[in-house]
Amino acid sequence: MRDITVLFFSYAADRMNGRSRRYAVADGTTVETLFNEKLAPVLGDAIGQFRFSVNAAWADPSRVLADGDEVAVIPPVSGG
Amino acid sequence: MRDITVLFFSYAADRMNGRSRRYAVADGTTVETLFNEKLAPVLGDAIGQFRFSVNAAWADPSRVLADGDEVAVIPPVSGG
Amino acid sequence: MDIIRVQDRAIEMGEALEAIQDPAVGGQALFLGTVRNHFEGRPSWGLFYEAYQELAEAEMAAIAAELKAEFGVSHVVMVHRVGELALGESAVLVAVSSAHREEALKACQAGIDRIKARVPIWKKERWADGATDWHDDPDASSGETPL
Amino acid sequence: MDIIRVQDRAIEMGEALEAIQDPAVGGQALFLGTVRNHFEGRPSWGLFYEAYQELAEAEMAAIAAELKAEFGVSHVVMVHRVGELALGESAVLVAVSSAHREEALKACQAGIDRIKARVPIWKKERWADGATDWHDDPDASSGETPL
Repeated sequence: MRDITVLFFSYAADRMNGRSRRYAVADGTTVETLFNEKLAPVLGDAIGQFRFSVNAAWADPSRVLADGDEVAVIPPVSGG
Repeated sequence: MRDITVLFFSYAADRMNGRSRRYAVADGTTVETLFNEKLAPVLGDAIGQFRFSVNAAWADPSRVLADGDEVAVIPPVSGG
Repeated sequence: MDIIRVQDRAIEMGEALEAIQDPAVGGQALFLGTVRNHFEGRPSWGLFYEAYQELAEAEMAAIAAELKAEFGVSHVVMVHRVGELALGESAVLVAVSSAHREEALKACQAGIDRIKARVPIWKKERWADGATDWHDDPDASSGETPL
Repeated sequence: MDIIRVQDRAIEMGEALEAIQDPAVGGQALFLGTVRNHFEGRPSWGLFYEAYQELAEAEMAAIAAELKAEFGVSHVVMVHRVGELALGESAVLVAVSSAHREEALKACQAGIDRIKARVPIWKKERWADGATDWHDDPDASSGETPL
């Protein structure tokens, strides 16, 4: 098992009712699997609505997670 | 006769050896005539090199001068 | 000198002007994004900004490197503010300097465009009627105006 | 508020920022032209600027009116300095504010382009080798570099 921290921002944080959560996932779990299994049911949005980072660097949904990784769920940005 | 003041700037002032000159011109004299008769011989440049203003508003070379007019000879600008 | 920073204190123009100063530079272009009292016709009282600071600063640094490579600008400042902002306060500053003016202006425009498109920062509008909405939320509660 | 001025004292950014401030404004674009230490590869020690002040201010006011009509910007500041300027000093400032950033940036670019093309102001380069040349002079004394 891998211990993963997930960060949420903007309306995703509102829907998750928090800015971070910890999850234990099976070896070989990808960002996409994590999203679909753990997050999508609460967020209610398709994975295509978001971008992702792992350890503060942009990451593809196919990225395999390592123990201790920090994943961020990035809604469409609206800075400026 | 009309009494006309002519202002010079930039390299035109250098060539005229002064920033303004007064000229007495015949009734009906235009900016172009003034330029060709009085200024071109000293400036050494064709009238097409310059723009003109009369009383601080842009003026065509065909403008007929009135007594007391202030004409400016405007070389290509280089501000900024 | 470059400055790339997400901060919760007010943006200072003087710091940016000093950073991009350079004897070889002839043009300095700056863009300041400020909080305005309306959005698409609806009155607003202000904005709340939140950032994923670490990734936001990394992405702004990547954009700054792009501006230097693409436009040949000498110095780049990008500062984005987070937290509660009142009307008229500055949310973002992009400042670049270059030997020539065209490059400085183009780089400044590209800089703010790319910050808005790519940097993980989000804003929540505090509508004058009391409602609030994240600008990016597909289910924004108040549907009178498109977000 | 607009400011349109040819002046012999240093340009102040703070005055411009205050002038273009407006609660309805979301974007402020500024361009600052500064004296640099080279021109087309030739080392320089500074610039001397001269203006036909009355006509220059009238022409800048005409350009400001164009920017409002064409780009819908709210406020326009155009300040040009004259006299002896040292390296790094600012010769010209264009600052505009608008509800949206695109218009502010486009208007700022058009503003400085039109000032350079139309406003009766001239600059004389003080080359590092001691020579001086008006930038517009077709017979500039030193022909090593095209002016």
